[in-house]
Amino acid sequence: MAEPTQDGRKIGGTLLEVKNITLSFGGVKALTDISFDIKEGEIRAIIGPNGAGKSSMLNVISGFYHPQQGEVWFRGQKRASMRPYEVARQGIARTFQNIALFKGMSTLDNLMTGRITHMHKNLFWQAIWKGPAEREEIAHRERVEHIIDFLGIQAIRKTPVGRLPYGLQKRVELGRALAAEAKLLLLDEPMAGMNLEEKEDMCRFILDVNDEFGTTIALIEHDMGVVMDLSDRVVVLDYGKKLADGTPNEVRNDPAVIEAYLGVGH
Amino acid sequence: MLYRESGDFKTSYSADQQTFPIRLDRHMVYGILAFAFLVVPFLINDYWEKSVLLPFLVWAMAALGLNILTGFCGQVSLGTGGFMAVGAYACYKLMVAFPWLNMFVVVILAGLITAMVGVLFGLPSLRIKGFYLAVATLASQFFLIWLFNKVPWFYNYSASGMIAAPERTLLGIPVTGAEAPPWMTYLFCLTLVTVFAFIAHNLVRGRIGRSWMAIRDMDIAAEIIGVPPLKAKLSAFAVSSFYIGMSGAMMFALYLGSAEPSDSFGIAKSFLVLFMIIIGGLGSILGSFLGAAFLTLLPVLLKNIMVGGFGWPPDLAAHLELLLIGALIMFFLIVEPHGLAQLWRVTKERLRLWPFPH
Amino acid sequence: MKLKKMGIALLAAGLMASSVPAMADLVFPALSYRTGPFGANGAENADGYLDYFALLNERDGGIGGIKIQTPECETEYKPEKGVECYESTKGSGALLYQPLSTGITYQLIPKVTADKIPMLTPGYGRTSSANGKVFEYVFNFPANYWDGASVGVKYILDQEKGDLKGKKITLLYHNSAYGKEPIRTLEELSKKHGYTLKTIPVDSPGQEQKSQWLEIRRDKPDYVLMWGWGVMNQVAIGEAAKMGFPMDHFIGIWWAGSENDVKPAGEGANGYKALTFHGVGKDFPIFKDIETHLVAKGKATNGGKNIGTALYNRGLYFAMLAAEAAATAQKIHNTKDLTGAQMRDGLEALKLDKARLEALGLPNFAPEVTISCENHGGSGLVAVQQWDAKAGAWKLVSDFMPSDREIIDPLIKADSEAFAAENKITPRECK
Amino acid sequence: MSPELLNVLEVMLNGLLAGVMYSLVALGFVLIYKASGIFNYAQGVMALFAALTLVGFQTGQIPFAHVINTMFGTHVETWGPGVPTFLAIILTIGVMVLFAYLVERVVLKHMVNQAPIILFMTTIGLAYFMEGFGDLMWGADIKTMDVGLPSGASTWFETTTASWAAEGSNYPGMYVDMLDVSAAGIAILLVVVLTLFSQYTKTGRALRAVADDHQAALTVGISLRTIWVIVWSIAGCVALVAGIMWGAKSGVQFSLSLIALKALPVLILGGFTSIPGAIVGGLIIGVGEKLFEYSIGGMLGGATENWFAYGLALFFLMFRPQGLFGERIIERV
Repeated sequence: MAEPTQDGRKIGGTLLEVKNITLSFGGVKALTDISFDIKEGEIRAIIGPNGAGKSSMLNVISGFYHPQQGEVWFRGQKRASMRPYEVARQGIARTFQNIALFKGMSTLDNLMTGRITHMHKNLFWQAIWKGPAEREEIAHRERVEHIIDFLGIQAIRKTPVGRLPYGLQKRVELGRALAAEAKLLLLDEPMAGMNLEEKEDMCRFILDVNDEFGTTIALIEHDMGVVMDLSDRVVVLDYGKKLADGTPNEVRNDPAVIEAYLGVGH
Repeated sequence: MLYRESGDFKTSYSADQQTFPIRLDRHMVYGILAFAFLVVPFLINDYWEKSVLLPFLVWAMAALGLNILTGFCGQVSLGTGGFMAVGAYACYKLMVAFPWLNMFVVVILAGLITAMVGVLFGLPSLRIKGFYLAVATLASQFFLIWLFNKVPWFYNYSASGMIAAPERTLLGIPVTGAEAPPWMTYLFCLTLVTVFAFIAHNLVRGRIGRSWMAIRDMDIAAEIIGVPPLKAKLSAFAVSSFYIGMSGAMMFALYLGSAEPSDSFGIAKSFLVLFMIIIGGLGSILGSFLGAAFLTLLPVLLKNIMVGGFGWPPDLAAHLELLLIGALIMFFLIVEPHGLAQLWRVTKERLRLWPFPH
Repeated sequence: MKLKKMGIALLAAGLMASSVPAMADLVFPALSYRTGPFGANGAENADGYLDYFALLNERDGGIGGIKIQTPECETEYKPEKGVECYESTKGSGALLYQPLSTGITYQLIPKVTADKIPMLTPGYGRTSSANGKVFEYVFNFPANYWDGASVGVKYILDQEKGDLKGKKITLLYHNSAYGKEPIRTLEELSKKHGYTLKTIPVDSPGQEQKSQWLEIRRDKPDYVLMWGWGVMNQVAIGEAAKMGFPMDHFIGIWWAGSENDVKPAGEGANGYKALTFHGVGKDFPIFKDIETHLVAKGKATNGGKNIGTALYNRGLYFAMLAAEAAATAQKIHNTKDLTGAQMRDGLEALKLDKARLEALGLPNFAPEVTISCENHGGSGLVAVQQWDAKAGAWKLVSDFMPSDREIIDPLIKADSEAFAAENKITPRECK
Repeated sequence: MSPELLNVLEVMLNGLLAGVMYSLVALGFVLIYKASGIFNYAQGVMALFAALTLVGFQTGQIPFAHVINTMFGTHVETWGPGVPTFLAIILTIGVMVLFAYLVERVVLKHMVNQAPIILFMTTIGLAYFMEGFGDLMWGADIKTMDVGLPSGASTWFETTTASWAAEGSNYPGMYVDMLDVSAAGIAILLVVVLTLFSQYTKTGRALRAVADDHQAALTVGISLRTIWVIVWSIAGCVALVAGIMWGAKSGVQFSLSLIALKALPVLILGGFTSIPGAIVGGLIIGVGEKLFEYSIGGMLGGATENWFAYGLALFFLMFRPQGLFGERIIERV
């Protein structure tokens, strides 16, 4: 059932589907009747002008916002209303628009926190440390070190992330999301505020992640060039409504999208 | 030149994750521990025990506990005094009900009981944050003190309302009561504090510690990446109260020998422990010790210098002592807002780079 | 490295207990509290205590020719600090401790017993330590809280011409171990005399007592007894005065009977009564000696500004009891230098009669005191003093009255025996 | 009306008035928190210090007399008969302004942009310092506060309310303390003046701007440091009012600094950032704790007010975690 793309990657069946999501904050509608799906292995972009409801959409998927109407289906099952950490345990990881790293902790600890959903040794073993807890720690440390190598952040392993420059912080945040080894990775403007060089690096990471780990990625991005290059399919939101949904080419030529982005009568 | 990291290579993750990664640190800590365990017991007398060492150990234990909650998990609590009272009263009831029980077991059980109470009073933290939570925890402080005053069962219906620690022995040597030799009470407390300091270190460097720190640094993001806030916060309350309960039990049974709720565990104690961890350093095990040392030893030091050394009238000295402690607190916060532990860390970093600062 | 070592050495030296008086002197450590919420009271008491010993040194050259040392140590009224003070002074040949706080007393009871240094807690401390068979080194004469409660009721009984049937007495108490002390005695007495007792606690510190006083106003009790401390006293007396409660039906324990407690209420406090176990005012010959030997020479503690206050007199009395016991001990053991155990013997043989008080320049200042091996609590004679706001002075309005031994002795026996059982003490035999 | 109902009314009325007294203390906290995000633990000690200074001026005490006497063996206590109350109040306000200036100069200017808990700790250091300093300066004995405010039961109110009760019920009338009533009056005046000040003066607008957004206020050229001095001065004056009121009840003494503990539940109930919140919170706490003590407290053995006040505040927080009038906390990621 997997259909190969031009570059030979495998796109599988539907991983996540949102159906008729409506979300409002005290009368203000942030999302109206949104439906779309994300397929296994693909890179899915969500675009739209400021205030279109993109981040709200990610927050709904992460379980941080609870929509008034609509359903979220994940891996073929309807998701009951759950707390964000339960969503994370199901295998959804994400980054944030404004960096949400744990500033008091080192890079290494931030990444290790990303693996929290996979670590299970209880308080007692943790207190003893020697034995099971240490073995678990080392096992996970190895996987995290792999990600550190992958992102090329070996030198800042022990640096508190609060002291790092912006670009590196973004990279660490990506690393933390990667460490979760999630089925679905949500990236909220991973390239915002970066210079060209940094953007190129970030694009490479995203493609590599998708390639190497086969991770499904949904991302929000403003840089159209990046979006068109990276993504397999794009969904366009405007004022909380879905404008268009399709491959980059389809979306680029959609009159409604052109109107929303460039204004009437250009 | 002596203090350095370079050349101290780690060849395994386990070596990199060890408690004191720098060789010199390691040697220093083991040296201090050896001195504390092997030399001090032969030098100790009543004065050093009751005025310096026991208070330091008891408060260090309490500071460790509060630092877990406030420093590592970011939940400011002013209920410490109340939880210490829970530990003390639990200890008393256990000592009286089970006279044959080993004192280590009694103190640890008292800690466990306090942990349960702590979880109960930690529940509001799921909704209330910051200073609102800090003030809300005062509710537990006032309520617990009131309870221990009001319900005679807690003090076994004694006419005075005081609780007094009966004599208990360990290996045939009294460890509580007036006959307990200073070295015994000292070693008892030192053992507990040392063991639980290492345990605290283990907890904060592993999964649980990271989930606490994640909640502290950014609770929403922590929840979204998979840290259950309920579990993280309540486990912090439980572990923290466990330590504080043990410190309360030690304070009652070994240090003071008798206690009364409002005198010994009043609101002033809650503030004192909070000062200790802020002065010492939030989120630092070493900081808990430094803070406890600073605030228990400094008053004694100032008093001895001013009254004993300069012969000033005690009342002037007492007022001046308050003034100086206040001034020193402000001074240290201006110099290094992140506490004595950070000051120490910065000094070490300088030392490490010396003589080539760049 | 050298600097660091020196620093540590300096630190250790600084923490070391200093002030080691010459062993030949008689040492009476003064554990005082001059700061914190109760500092105003502690200062007056300590001044009296220190001045009396200073007077003995100046006028008589000490006790039996041996100079007296009074190393003062600030306890801040906190148990921990009290213990620290005890430990730092006990090595200097301390003869007697008067910790001035019930909390500290409880910490010290086992310690002084182990160290064989007597402790005297007049009018506070553990009431059942009156039983000398169990509490070998602890004394609480001349009166304790249960004596106070009993005499309070006796005084009311006298006021009401011997009949308390159907009368209402309210106890307003500090919600702590101290405040709860009189409850059992008052309950026993209510059975005997037929009054109704109501107890109303005030939580520490007690700055806000509207609820409590509205309740008293509604109940209209015939008398209010108060076991208060610190700011609670000032507020209670203030509220009572404002509500128009008859002040002469409002009787405080001796720790609610200082000038500090009544002055903030101004005129309104006029007529307020308090229990006491010693005389009030400056109308005693000894104050002339204090004037000539201390104040005139600039040697009075704190410049002598507290001389003559109720608490100053109490401190003076505490010191006098200690000095008399020391003199007695010197006589018994026929030695000038004393040990703690000898001091204990002195206390147990203490006899202060009218003639002796007069010789000390304190005629009729206090009732006679006779202490023995089994009786460490004295006779328990207590009087009532009343505040005269115009004159700004207390005056005694009753004789020193005995407490109801029938009620109190069994209570003391029960409590001290419970203590003995709990701590595995075999009561000693008294010859 | 039945005497029982009147009793309840009396308890509630006195609760309201007690609540105003709590609000007076809470106000000082709110002012400083709003303008600088500092939870000023020293507010209670400031009240004590202001009251001590006022009494010191009134009675003509020499500052540091005890220290001077000890060092030089002199016997100085007073420099004269003291100054009239009104002048003493003005002088005390001057001292509090000077104090605010010094606090900013010596301490706060080094603490810009620190975490709230560090700032909180700094004010605790300040509280220690001022306790010691106040004791050294004015002595630790208990002083009588008298600024000529009316005090005592209102007989008019007593007779009026006595007539409300049914005939023959022998109801003595309700009790209300004139001091509390004047405190309520002063509190209202204070809130009105503060509101007018912040609405209609340039400084007031600057204050509100800073409270709204530090960074933005800085960019339009408001000097944060001047604002801090002003706010601490105002808080000092509020502390003086609280010190006068509470000092009149209990005498001026160390325990005055502990009134901060009665203000904290008021503060969290009303919200740290709201002046009306401080007032309404005070009233709710006052009435709540008094009614609880009256109706249920007795059954539990009494003395429940301290913890009940906190319990009540906690209860409200469960529904509104930012306090009744606090700014809504919006969580975003």
